[in-house]
Amino acid sequence: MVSSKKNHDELSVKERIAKNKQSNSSTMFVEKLVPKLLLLCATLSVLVTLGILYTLLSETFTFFNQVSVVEFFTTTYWNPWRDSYGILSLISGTLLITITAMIIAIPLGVASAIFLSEYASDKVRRMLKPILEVLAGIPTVVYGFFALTFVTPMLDKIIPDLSFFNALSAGIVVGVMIVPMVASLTEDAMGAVPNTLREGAMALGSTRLETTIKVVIPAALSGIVASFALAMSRAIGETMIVAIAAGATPKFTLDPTQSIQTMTGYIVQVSTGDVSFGSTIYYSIYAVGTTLFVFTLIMNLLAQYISRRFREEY
Amino acid sequence: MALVNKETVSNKMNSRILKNKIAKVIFFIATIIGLLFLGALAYRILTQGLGSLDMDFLTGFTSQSPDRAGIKAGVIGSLWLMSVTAPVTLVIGVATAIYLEEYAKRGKFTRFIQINLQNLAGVPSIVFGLLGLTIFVYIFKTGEIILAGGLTLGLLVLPVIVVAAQESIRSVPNELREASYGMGATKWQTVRRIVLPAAIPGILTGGILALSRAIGETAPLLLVGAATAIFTLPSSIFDPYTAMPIQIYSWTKAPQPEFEYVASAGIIVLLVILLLLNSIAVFIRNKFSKRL
Amino acid sequence: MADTKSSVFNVKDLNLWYGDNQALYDINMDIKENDVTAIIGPSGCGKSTYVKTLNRMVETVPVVKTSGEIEYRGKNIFEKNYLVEDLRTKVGMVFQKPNPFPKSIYENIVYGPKIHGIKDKKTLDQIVEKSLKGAALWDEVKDRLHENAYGLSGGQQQRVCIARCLAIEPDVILMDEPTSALDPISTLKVEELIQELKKDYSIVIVTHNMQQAARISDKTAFFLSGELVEYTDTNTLFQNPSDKRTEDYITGRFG
Amino acid sequence: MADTKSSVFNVKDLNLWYGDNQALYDINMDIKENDVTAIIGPSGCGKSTYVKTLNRMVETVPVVKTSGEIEYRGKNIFEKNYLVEDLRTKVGMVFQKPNPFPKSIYENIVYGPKIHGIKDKKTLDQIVEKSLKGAALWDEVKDRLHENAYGLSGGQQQRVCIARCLAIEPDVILMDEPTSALDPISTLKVEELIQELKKDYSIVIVTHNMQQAARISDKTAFFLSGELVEYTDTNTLFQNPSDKRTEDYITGRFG
Amino acid sequence: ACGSSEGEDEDTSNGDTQSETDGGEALSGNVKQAGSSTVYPMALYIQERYASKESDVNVTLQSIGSGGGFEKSTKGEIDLSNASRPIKEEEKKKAEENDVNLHELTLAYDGLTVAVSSENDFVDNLTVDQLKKIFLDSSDAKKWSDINPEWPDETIKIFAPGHDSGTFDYFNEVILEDNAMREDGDVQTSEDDNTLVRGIKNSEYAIGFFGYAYYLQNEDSLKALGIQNGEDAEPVKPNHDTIQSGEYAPLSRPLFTYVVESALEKPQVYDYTIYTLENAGDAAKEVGYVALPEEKYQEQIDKVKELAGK
Ligand SMILES: Nc1ncnc2c1ncn2[C@@H]1O[C@H](COP(=O)(O)OP(=O)(O)OP(=O)(O)O)[C@@H](O)[C@H]1O
Ligand SMILES: Nc1ncnc2c1ncn2[C@@H]1O[C@H](COP(=O)(O)OP(=O)(O)OP(=O)(O)O)[C@@H](O)[C@H]1O
Ligand SMILES: [Mg+2]
Ligand SMILES: [Mg+2]
Ligand SMILES: O=P([O-])([O-])[O-]
Repeated sequence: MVSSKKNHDELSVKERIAKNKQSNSSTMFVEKLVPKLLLLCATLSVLVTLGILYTLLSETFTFFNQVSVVEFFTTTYWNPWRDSYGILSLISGTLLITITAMIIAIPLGVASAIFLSEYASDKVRRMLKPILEVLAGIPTVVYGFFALTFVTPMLDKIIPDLSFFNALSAGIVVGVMIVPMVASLTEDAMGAVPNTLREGAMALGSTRLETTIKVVIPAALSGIVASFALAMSRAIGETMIVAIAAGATPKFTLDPTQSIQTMTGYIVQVSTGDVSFGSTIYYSIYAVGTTLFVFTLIMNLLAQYISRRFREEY
Repeated sequence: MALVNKETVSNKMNSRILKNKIAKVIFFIATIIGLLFLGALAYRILTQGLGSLDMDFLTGFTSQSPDRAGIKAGVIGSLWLMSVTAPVTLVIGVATAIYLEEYAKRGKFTRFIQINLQNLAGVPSIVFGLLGLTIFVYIFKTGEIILAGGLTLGLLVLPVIVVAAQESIRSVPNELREASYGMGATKWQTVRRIVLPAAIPGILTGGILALSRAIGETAPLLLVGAATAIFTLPSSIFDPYTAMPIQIYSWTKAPQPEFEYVASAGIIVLLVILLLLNSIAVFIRNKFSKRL
Repeated sequence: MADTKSSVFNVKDLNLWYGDNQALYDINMDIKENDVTAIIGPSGCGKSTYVKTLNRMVETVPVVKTSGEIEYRGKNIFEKNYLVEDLRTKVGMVFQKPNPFPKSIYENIVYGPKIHGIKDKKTLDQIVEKSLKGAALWDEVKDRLHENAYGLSGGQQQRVCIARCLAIEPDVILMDEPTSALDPISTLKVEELIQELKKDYSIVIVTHNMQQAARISDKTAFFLSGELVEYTDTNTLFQNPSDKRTEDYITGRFG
Repeated sequence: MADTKSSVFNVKDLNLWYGDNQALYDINMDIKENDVTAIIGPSGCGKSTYVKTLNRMVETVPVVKTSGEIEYRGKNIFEKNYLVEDLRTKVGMVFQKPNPFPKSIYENIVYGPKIHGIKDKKTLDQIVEKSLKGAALWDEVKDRLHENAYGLSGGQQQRVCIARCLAIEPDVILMDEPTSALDPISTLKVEELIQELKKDYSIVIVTHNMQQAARISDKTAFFLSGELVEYTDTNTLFQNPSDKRTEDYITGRFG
Repeated sequence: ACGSSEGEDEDTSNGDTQSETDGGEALSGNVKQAGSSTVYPMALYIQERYASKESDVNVTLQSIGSGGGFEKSTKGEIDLSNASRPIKEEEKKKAEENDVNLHELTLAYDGLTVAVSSENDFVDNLTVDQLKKIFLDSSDAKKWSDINPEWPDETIKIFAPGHDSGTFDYFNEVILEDNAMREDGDVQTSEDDNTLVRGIKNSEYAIGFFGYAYYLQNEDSLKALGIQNGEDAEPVKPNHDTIQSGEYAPLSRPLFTYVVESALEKPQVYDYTIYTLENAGDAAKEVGYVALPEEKYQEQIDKVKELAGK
């Protein structure tokens, strides 16, 4: 019933298209195939996760056939070469680094975010922010080298008892490294607070400081706290800085001037020395890896939970 | 009845304003501390490293002697690694992003993939090293070759690219898709001819940033076995290799103290390359961001 | 008089929901060949939803559900094996906000022919000229066909979109407030163009501007809260509406 | 008659620029004590800009530059050592979109008193009651003072904002289209409230609704493209405008 | 490129460019070498030189400790495994299980050096017994004053090679007589000798041990201790002569590389092995170890040729 229309032109695009349509089953084939290929790629990320879980868990399982789980998680002496696997000392080392790092990163990060988001003019912000972000892009091996050859000698002048390899120096540098992360996530959270709230506060005669502390930060709190959790996860997983500057002496201590070892540091130490495939020590790096993975996963999930659960509607 | 005592209010005014001023200075100083640290780092590395940084350093292999050591193998090795990492992650990452943004129904499965990606982004790089070690070196017995290192880094930065590509695809205005569908275009035609070209600058920017992350990674490569000393350049992805950060790390461990300067020179090269990559990313972003 | 023309669309008992919200209620409407059919009504009454249903563009919103039938040239477009791509090739659409692709003018026009498999350079050149002439834009842009379409003014961009639509020689053109983002002069040009296009195409146009509807359309449909209140000759509707609500609306009592 | 009242604001030759765009031109205007002064004019004419200049809130936009003087109670607010915080404590403001803090109603009201150093629980309680009563909201919310203000309706939220403003006992209250986001009933309530507040406060209100201006204000200023076209008694302005443009605007010929 | 050409200059000046064993045809392929960090500087020196001769052969070198090297070589994963101690019985057994034959080659002599920071002004010499007291797990001496009452009342910080290290094994064997070494919070172990050097350098009350080469490179900041082998013996400090003569006892030791015999079938591995022996003397001198007598190298070359059937 398609009445032939009035375009009696030299080229009837319409007819051509209709003809192409009939012969073109390949377009439809592609149309069906593409989503499947894309889905396959999307599934890969899940496969990677499964791969991680599989490698970690299967070797960890073997490890716990040789070493008691209870001993692993409750004792504090770590010396695999003497069959002593008390991961608490590695965990305490990791925590020491993380705490030190957070003591640096939270105040500096939040203060920078406040300055950039509430005080700085557009021009200053546009200038400072990228520079600050450079800090996040510096390879960790560079930081490690800097911690060992610059920060430690400096600290040594202030703290005479400082051990050459120590948690303090590494922790400080890890902290500086994650400042941009805290700063930019906090700034994002503060940026999401609508300007009308600021105006409301300022119109009551608030100073910038009062507006920030009493209105903006409470309103952005969930985002800010989530950024802390993410930053902690990052500090827990940091490897090169601690491997280079924090030492390799597993120790159950909370004294940051001491040489310690973190979970990541242990994995590097063993795997770059020698992974004698199949020995208990070999499996131990997976057990430590799993513990590390669980720690960071908890922090990440916590961050997501906080920002979802406590998301403010303005 | 005035409940608000005007007197108290105006008495307090000055101290409040002073507090605000002091706070501003404190916040400024806190911001600057990060920059000062960066400055100290740059100064230290430059003063230590510039002396060793010359043509010979750029074109030479490592050496037992600090005067002769060069970073060529590291630079070339890193480039080779990227030749594996870049295409693999770009293709898979962009495909994943297209799937999530354009095809997936907003259901449980999509949310699952999304959350999974978020968490994957937070997995410590050394755990990816363990993954690479187990999968490539032990299970597939690839040996310690570029392919294994490149794929490991690829998996590591995959979430970064996916997120960047997703954002970029999301920012393509819906009107363009509608226009294309309105012409009778199929979904894939629309994605390929309209959405992707419009999203490409954002994807590239994200991709470059992800690559610069990959280039600086050390820990996973230590695990999958980059060589510390090598005097030949790889000729295929099945060859052994070293990479810039590995080379730098090995110099920080060399016996002679002079290697500290060599390491600094290596760091300069690495940082310059990263800076270049980032400038390209910024350039792309600025060049194309005006368009849409 | 118009009833002797053959129907392009036969809409029968059309209902449409966005999730749980019903946006269209029991629409019945015949759209005739070579008519300009105007759709008017207050904001949110379902005008856009309705025209987007005619080429099933509304389905890009995932939560949409429909019931009823729309026959295009006698075939129900909601039937399972009806190819939407095919429908949309024949039923072109122009949108409220000009939405050229971020490509050159030339690339914008040949986009449709290309995806439909026309690759011959000469044919494409001819199509570009013909479509731009059809959209009354040829003289203004013929020297800068390879410049980005974003460099054009809003009115020119809208005409590029119309030309892009003409390039695949559709049967019907749907227009959703095509002039609402344009200045008065561009609006005039597009209105003149619609009068011109009417000779070759059937046109359905959504407009919030009653003067425009009165000026350019043959038939007008008045929608209110998702219902089709009145649908008749434009003159009749504006001069002698049979429904009180129509009268209230066209006399400006609400909307 | 009103000229015997003393002035709150004396605006002299005020010019204001956003970057290079001038938004206000040579404004001269006296605002009297205990008057309701309405500011009307078409969208974009500078109404919001103008009232925000009166408490220097406009300076939160970094590119703003001004020239001229605004004297508040005889002192030029642009003077170097003039404390904006002080000015804003005395010149309160209510915004177009209700913007309560995401805190309890109680916390919203005591925010101002607290930052100004009032800590005594009993005084604060009294302030809350008084302010909410002043904002005609006390009866509606007295049983849920510690619930989040976001749980209230739009109209109630706006009255919370007014109460918040009253809590620090300002001298002047600026209102920028305080009812434009509200439904008719809430609007009525706020209008009644303004009539009430007038006894104790000087009020400057921006509105796009001329009926509203006519209903509630003593004096009206008509702005057009950044200029103050006419400023006189409300009755005079609406019934006997002296400027052609004012007449055109109030009779609906544009805007 | 400059680095290698300099290497070539030295080559010609030393006049030992003779190893055109394979008829001058350019070689290619991989040679994988891993193991002792003590041998590492020597191996690196040789590898660097070799690269300018056979630029198509891919030699890789990893410093993972003697134990780490054996771990790989006994499985045939690498071609050459460097070691600062002889192969252990259990490693031999493992190699047999995997059908791998390892052939021992001696490259140089090393004096395992016990060092303190140059800031340390109270110790110069230690007896073997004192070493035991410091390093033995069973000893309860934790402070310097526990060793000698005149020394400061400060904790002894120990920097020792890790468990995969041949140096550790050797020290453990000859000084501690295979009793366990201390490993607690004051002991930092690392496969990476430079970590040890750095650690000792920077703390006045630290002590540690590693290969002589690592000491020599850091002579300014370290102090090598004289070792009294017995209560009445004279303290002997490590240096070229005392190591060569064996007077520096009991800590003088040979350094090895173990070649996987079957790998010698690969021409590039064979060529590299020969080259290593030909240049080991120079390498030892260059990095601070003591070369073997020339004929010792020649004997080993002949043996390798025989093994490879040439
Ligand atoms: N994507 C969507 N999802 C959910 N509801 C929608 C969506 N688009 C439109 N609606 C709803 O459907 C109803 C009709 O909307 P529609 O856009 O068709 O109105 P309209 O007449 O075109 O209005 P306007 O003149 O403002 O363009 C409205 O109530 C609207 O809220
Ligand atoms: N933050 C700003 N930056 C730059 N220009 C601005 C800004 N705010 C307003 N303007 C400009 O200043 C002029 C006056 O704007 P203003 O918001 O004061 O108008 P208005 O009369 O309040 O309009 P409306 O009735 O729409 O609220 C306008 O041309 C506007 O574009
Ligand atoms: Mg619409
Ligand atoms: Mg306004
Ligand atoms: O690295 P080592 O020489 O101590 O095995």
